[in-house]
Amino acid sequence: MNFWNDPLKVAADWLTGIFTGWGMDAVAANVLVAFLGVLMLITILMVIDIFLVWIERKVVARFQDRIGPNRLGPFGLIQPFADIIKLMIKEDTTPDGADKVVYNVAPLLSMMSVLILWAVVPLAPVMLGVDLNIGALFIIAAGSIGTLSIIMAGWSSNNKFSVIGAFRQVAVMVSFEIPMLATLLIPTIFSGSMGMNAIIQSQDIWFIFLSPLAALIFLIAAIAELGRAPFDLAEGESELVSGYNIEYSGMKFGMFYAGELLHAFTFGGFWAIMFFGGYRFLGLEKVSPFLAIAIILFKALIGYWVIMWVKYTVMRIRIDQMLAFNWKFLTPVAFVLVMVTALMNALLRGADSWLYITGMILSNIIVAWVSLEVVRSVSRKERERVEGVTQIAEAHH
Amino acid sequence: MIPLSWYLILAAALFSIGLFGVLARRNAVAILLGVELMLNAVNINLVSFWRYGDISLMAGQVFAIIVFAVAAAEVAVGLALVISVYRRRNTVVAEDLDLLKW
Amino acid sequence: MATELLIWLIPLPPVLAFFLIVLFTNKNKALSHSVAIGAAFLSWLGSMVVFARALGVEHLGEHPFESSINWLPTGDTWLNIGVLIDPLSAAVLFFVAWTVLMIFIYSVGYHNYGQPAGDHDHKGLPPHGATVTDELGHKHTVLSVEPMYSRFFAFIGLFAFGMYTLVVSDNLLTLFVGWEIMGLCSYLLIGFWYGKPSARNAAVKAFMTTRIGDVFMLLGIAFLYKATGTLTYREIFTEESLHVLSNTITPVFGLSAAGLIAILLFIGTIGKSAQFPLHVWLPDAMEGPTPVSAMIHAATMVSAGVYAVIRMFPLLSAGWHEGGPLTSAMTVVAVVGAFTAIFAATIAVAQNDIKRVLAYSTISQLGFMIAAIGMGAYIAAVFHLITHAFFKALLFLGSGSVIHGMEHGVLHTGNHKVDPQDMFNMGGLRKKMPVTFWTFLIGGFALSGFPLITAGFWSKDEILADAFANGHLVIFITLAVAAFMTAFYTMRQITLTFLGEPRTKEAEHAHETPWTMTAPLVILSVFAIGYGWVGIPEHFPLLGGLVPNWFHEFVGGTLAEHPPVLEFNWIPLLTSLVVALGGLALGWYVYKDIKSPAEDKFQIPVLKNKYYFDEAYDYLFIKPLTWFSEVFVSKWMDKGVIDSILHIFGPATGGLGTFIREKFDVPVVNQFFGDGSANLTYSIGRNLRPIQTGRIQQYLILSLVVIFVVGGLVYFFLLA
Amino acid sequence: MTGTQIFFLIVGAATLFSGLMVVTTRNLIHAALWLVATLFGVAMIYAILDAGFLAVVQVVVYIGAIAILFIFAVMLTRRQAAETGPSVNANWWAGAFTAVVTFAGLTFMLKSWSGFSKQAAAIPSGFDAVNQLGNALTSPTGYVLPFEVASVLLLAALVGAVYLAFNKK
Repeated sequence: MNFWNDPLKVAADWLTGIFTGWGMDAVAANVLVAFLGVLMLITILMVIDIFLVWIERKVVARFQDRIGPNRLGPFGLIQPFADIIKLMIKEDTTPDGADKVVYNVAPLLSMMSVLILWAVVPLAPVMLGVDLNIGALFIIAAGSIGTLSIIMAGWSSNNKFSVIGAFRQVAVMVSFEIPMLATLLIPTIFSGSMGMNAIIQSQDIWFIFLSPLAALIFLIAAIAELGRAPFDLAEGESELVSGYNIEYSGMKFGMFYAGELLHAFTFGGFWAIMFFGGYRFLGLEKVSPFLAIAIILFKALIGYWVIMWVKYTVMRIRIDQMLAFNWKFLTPVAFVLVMVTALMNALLRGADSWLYITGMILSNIIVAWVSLEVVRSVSRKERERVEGVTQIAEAHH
Repeated sequence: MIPLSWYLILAAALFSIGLFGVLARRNAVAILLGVELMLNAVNINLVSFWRYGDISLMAGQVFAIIVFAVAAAEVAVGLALVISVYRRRNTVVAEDLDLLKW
Repeated sequence: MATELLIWLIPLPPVLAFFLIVLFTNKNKALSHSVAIGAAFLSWLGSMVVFARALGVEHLGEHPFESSINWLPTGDTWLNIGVLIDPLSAAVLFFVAWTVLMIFIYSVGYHNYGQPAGDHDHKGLPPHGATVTDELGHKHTVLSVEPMYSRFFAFIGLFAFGMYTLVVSDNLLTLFVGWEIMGLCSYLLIGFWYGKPSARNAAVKAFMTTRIGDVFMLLGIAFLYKATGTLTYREIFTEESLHVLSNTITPVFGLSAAGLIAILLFIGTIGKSAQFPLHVWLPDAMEGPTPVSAMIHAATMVSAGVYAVIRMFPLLSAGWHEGGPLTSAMTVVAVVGAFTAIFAATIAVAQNDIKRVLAYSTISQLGFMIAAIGMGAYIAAVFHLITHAFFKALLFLGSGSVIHGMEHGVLHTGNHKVDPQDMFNMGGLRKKMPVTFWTFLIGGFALSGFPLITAGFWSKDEILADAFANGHLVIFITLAVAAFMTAFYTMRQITLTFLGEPRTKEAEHAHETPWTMTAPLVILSVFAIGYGWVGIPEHFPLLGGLVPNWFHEFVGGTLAEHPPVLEFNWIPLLTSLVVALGGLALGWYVYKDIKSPAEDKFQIPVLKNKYYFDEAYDYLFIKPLTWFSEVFVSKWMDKGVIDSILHIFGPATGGLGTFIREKFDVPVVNQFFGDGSANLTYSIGRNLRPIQTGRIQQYLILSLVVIFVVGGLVYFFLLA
Repeated sequence: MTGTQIFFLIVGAATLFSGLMVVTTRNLIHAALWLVATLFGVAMIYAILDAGFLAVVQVVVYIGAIAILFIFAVMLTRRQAAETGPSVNANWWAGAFTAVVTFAGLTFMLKSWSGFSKQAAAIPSGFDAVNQLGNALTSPTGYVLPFEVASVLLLAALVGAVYLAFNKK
C-alpha cells in the first residue's frame, strides 16, 4: 500500500504507530487519530471557505460588470484575510435582554450543521469520513440542526425583526426539506443505496441524464434551504434589515456568513455527488485519490457558481408565493416524480441500458410537461378571476 | 459490553421524568413536552429489545418508526388544540382548563 | 392476461369510475357518463373473456379458476380473500355484465342527457322540464336534464363494483362486503331524489329492513367461521366439513349446524331478495329514479340474495340425497319461497302503478327461485335466476321508457296532475312507442312463460317439472297458481298500457324514447327469448335433444354430484301451458274492453270481481274469525269466565297488597333500604365531590395511584 | 469498564439531565431546547444500539420537525403563560411521588425478569439493518398494513390539526 493510492490510511497508520509507540492505549490512539483527521478536514474547509468569500465577490462583480476586490494582493487575493481581521477586531455586542447562552450557541450550531455534512462527503473512493448507508437522509438531518440554530438565533436576539426573519426562514427550510428529500430518493432508487459512495459508484451514466427534473428540483430546494436569493426572504434587507442575524456582530456574524457560503459550496458538492458522478470523471479518479479530490472540488465549485448565478440573476419573491410554490407545485411534482421513477425503475429493471435511459428521460419530460400544463391552466384561471374576463378579452383584440 | 438492563433503566428513568412533567407542569405545551419524553423512553425500550433479541426480527424498529409517526401526529394535534384553546380562553395553563368539572 | 388476474380486475373499473367521478369529473356530465360507461364496458369485456374461457374448460366445477391472497392475519392463521369462477359464478357473471352495461347505457337517455337544464330544477328532486323557445318564437316545454346527473353515475358505478365483487368472490366475507356495498348503494339510489319525503322514507325503510336480514346473515357467517375456521366456499363444501356440520346438533330447534347456518344465511336473503315477511321494502323502493334503480332491485341486487342461497346449497342440503325427504332447513326455504310467490302475485294483480306491478312480480318470481332451491332443484333455480334477470331487466327498463314517454306527454299538455306511472292513464302506446311496445311484449311474455319461444317458459317449466317429479305436490300447485296469476297480471299490464286507444291526452302525446334507451331494450329482448334455448330438457317432446341441454351440463358441474336428468312428464308441461296461455288470454279478454279513461278503478267490472275475492276471503276467514274473537273469546270466555274468576282475585289481592304495603313496604323497603341507601349514596357523593376538580393532571395522578395500589396488591397477594 | 460503556454512561447521564431540565425549567423555550438535547441523546443511544437509521430519523423527525413545532407553539402562546406564576402546579409533589413510584415499580418488576442483564449478540457480518427494515415495512408478510395505517393516522392528524388551529374569522 502506498501513500499515493490511499493517503488517509497510510497517514493514519503512521500516526497510530507513533502514538502507540509513546505507550498510548490502542483504542485511545485510534480515537485521537480520528479526531486529528476531523480537525484537518475542518481546517481545510475553513480555508476554502475564506476563498469562497473572494470567489463570490469576484463573480458578483463580473455579473455586474465590475472588477471586484483588486487592491490587496494579486487579484485581491488577500482581501478575504483583511475581511476576517476586520470581523475579529470588531466589537462583539450582545443585545439587551438577549438570552445569552442561546444567543452564543446559535452561530456555533449553524457552523456545525454545515461542517457535519462533510462527514459523509466522499472526496475520493478511499477518502471519506464515514460511509453511512443512510447518507442521503443524513443531509436532511444536518439541515434540521441548521433550522434549529436559526430559530435559536432569531429568538434569543430579543428583536422582532430577527424573530420574524427566523420564522420565515424556518418555515421555508421545513417546507423545502420535503421536495429535497423526495428528490434525494431518486438517486437512491437508481443506485439501490442511500450511501454516498454507492451512489457515486453506480453512476456509470450521470444521474442528471436519467432524471434532469430531479436535479433541477434538488437545486431549487437546495437554494431555498440555503436561504439565498431568490429565496432570501429571511434576510430581506428592505423589509427585515437582514433577518435572524441582525443583532450579531463581529465573528459571530462571521460564522453565520461563512456558514452560509460554505453551505452553498457543500450543496454544490452534493449536487455533483447526486447527479454529476461525484469524483468520477472519465476514469481519472482511479489514477490517484488526489485527482479525484480535484475533480469533486471542481464540480462543487461549478455547482456553487450555478447557485451564485441564480442568486445574482433572479429577483426575490414574496414569502406566501414562495410557500405556495413549494406546497402547491414543487412538493407534488417531486412526489409524482418519485412515484413515476420508482414505477419506471420497476418496469425497466433488467432492460437494455439505452431503453432504461430513454424511458427515464421520457418519463421526466412527461412529468415536467404535465405539471407545467397544470400550472399554466390553473394560473390562467387565477388571472382571469383576479383581473376579470373582460380585460382578457380586450387584451386579445 | 453493555447489558440490556442499562438501557431499560435509562428508559424507565426517562419515562418517569416525562411522567413527572406530564403530571406536574402547569403549561399545556410543557405537558406535551413530557409526553414526548415518555414516547422516547418507550422507543429506547423497543429498539433495545430489537438489538438484544433476535436481530433479524425487525418488529422493534418497525414499531419505533410507528411511534415516530404517532408522536408526530400527537404533537400536531396536541399543539393545535393548545393553540385553539389559547385563542378561545386566552390561557394555556392546564389548571385553568377545568371545564371537565361541569 | 392470465384468467385469474383478469378475474381480480373485473370489479375494479366501476369503483375507479366512482372515485374519478366523485373527485374529478362531477362538473362535466359527458365526461362522467363516459367514465362510468367506459368502466362498465371494461368490466363487461373482462367478464365476457372470463366467461368464454370458462366455457373452454372441461369439468370447470372440479377445476375452477381460483386465486387467493392472505388478507388479514388472525392470530397464527390468515383470513384469505380470493376470486373463484366456477360454472355457477360464470353463468351469473354473464348476466350481471350484460344487465349492468345495459343499465349504464340506458341511464344516459333516462336522465335526459343533452336536454337543457330545468327552469326550476333543484338537486334532490326529479327534473321538472325546461322551457325552450324555437326559431319561430314558440315556447315549448321539454324534458330537462337531471341536476345530479354525475352523482347518479358515480353511485351506480359503486353499485356495479359491489355486485361484481359479490359474484367473483370465493368466500363469504367478500360476498358480504359486496352485499353491504350494494345495501348502501340501494339506500343512496332509492333516496336519490332526497327532496321527496317519500323517497327519503323509502330509502330508510329499505336500508332498515334489509339490515334485519343482514344481522342474521352476519350471525350465520360468524357461526360458520367458528364451526369450520374458514369462510372460503371450496373449503367449507368439502365432504368432511359438510359431514361434520350436518352431524353437529345445535340447541336451536334441534337443527343441525349446517341447517342452522343455512337458515341464518337465508334470513339475509329474505331481506335482500324481499321475501315474505321482509318483502315490504321492495315496492317502496320504486321511489328511486324510475327504471334504473328499480332495475337494480329487480335484475341484480335482489338476485344477489338468491345467488347467495344457491351458493350455500351444499350447506342447505347437507344430509339430503336426491329424491329423499327434504331437510328441515330446506323445508323452511321451500315454504317461504312458495308462499311468497303466490302471495306477491295476488297483490300484483291489484296494482295500478306500472312499476309496482313489476315490483310485486319480482318478489313473486324470486319466490319461485327460492322455492326451487328449497326443493333441491338447483339447476332450475339458477336457470330461472338468469332468465328472470334478463326479462325483468327488460320489463323495468321498458316501464321506465313508458314513463319517460308519458312524461313527455305530460310536459306537452302541461297537466302535471296526471300521474305518468298510472296504467289507467295510458293505453294505445303501441303506436306511439313501437320499439318499447315490442320489447315490453317480449319481456312480458317471457315473464308469463309463453310457451316454447320465451326464456321464461323453459326456466319456469323446469321448476314446475322438478316440483312435480319429486312429489312436492303442495308446492307444485301453489307455484302453478302463482304462474297463472303472473300471466294474468302481465297481460293486464300490457293491455292497459299498450293496447286499445289512449285514455288520456298525455298518452296521445307520448313519444318514443331516444336510442340510448331503446337500444338496451332491444339487446335485452334478444336474451329474453334466446337464453331459454340453452336449457331445453333432453326428453322434451320434439324440441328435446335438438340443442344439447348445455345449461344443465354446465351449471350442474358446480355441485359435487351432478344432479340427475329428470324424466319427462306431461302433467307439469300441460300445467305450465295451461297457466301461461290461460292467464294471458284471460288478462287480454278481461281488459281489452276498457276504453273510457278509468278515473275510478272500482267502476270496472273485473276489479269488482277482484273485490269479490276479498269478500270471499272476508266470509271465509275474517267474519268467522271476528265472530270467534268478538263473541266467543271476548264475550263468553274473557268477560264471562275469565273475568269472573279475576273478579274474585281482584279484591283478595287488593287486600293482601294493602297489608304488605303498610306493614312491610313503607317501613322496611322505603324508609330503611330506600331512603337509607339514598342518604348513603348522597353522603358518599358529597364527600367525594371535591375530587372532581376538572383538572386532568389530578385525575391522571389519581388513576395512576389506584393502578399502583391495585397492581401492588395483585402482585403481592396473587402472584408472589 | 470499556470505552463503549463509558460513552453510554456519559450519553445516558446527559440525556437524563436534559430530560430533567425539560420538566423543571421555567422558561419554555429553554425547556424546548433542552428537549432537543434529550432527543439528541436518545439518537445517540440508537446509534450505540446499531440502529443508525432510527438515529438519523430521530434527528430529522424530532429535532427537525417536532421540536421546531414546539418552539413555534410556545412563541404563539407566550403572551400570558410563561414567566408569571410557578412552573409546576400545586400537586407537583404528588406527581413527583407518582413518577418515583413508577420508576421504582418498573425497575423492581424488571429486576425479577430473567433477561434483565442479557448481553447483545454480535451482529452477523453482511447484516444490513436498513435493508431489512425497508423490507419489513413494505412487505405484505411484514408490517405494510400497520405502516399504511400509521400513514393514514398522520394524514388524519394533519387534517385535524389544520382544522383545529385554523383561525375561523
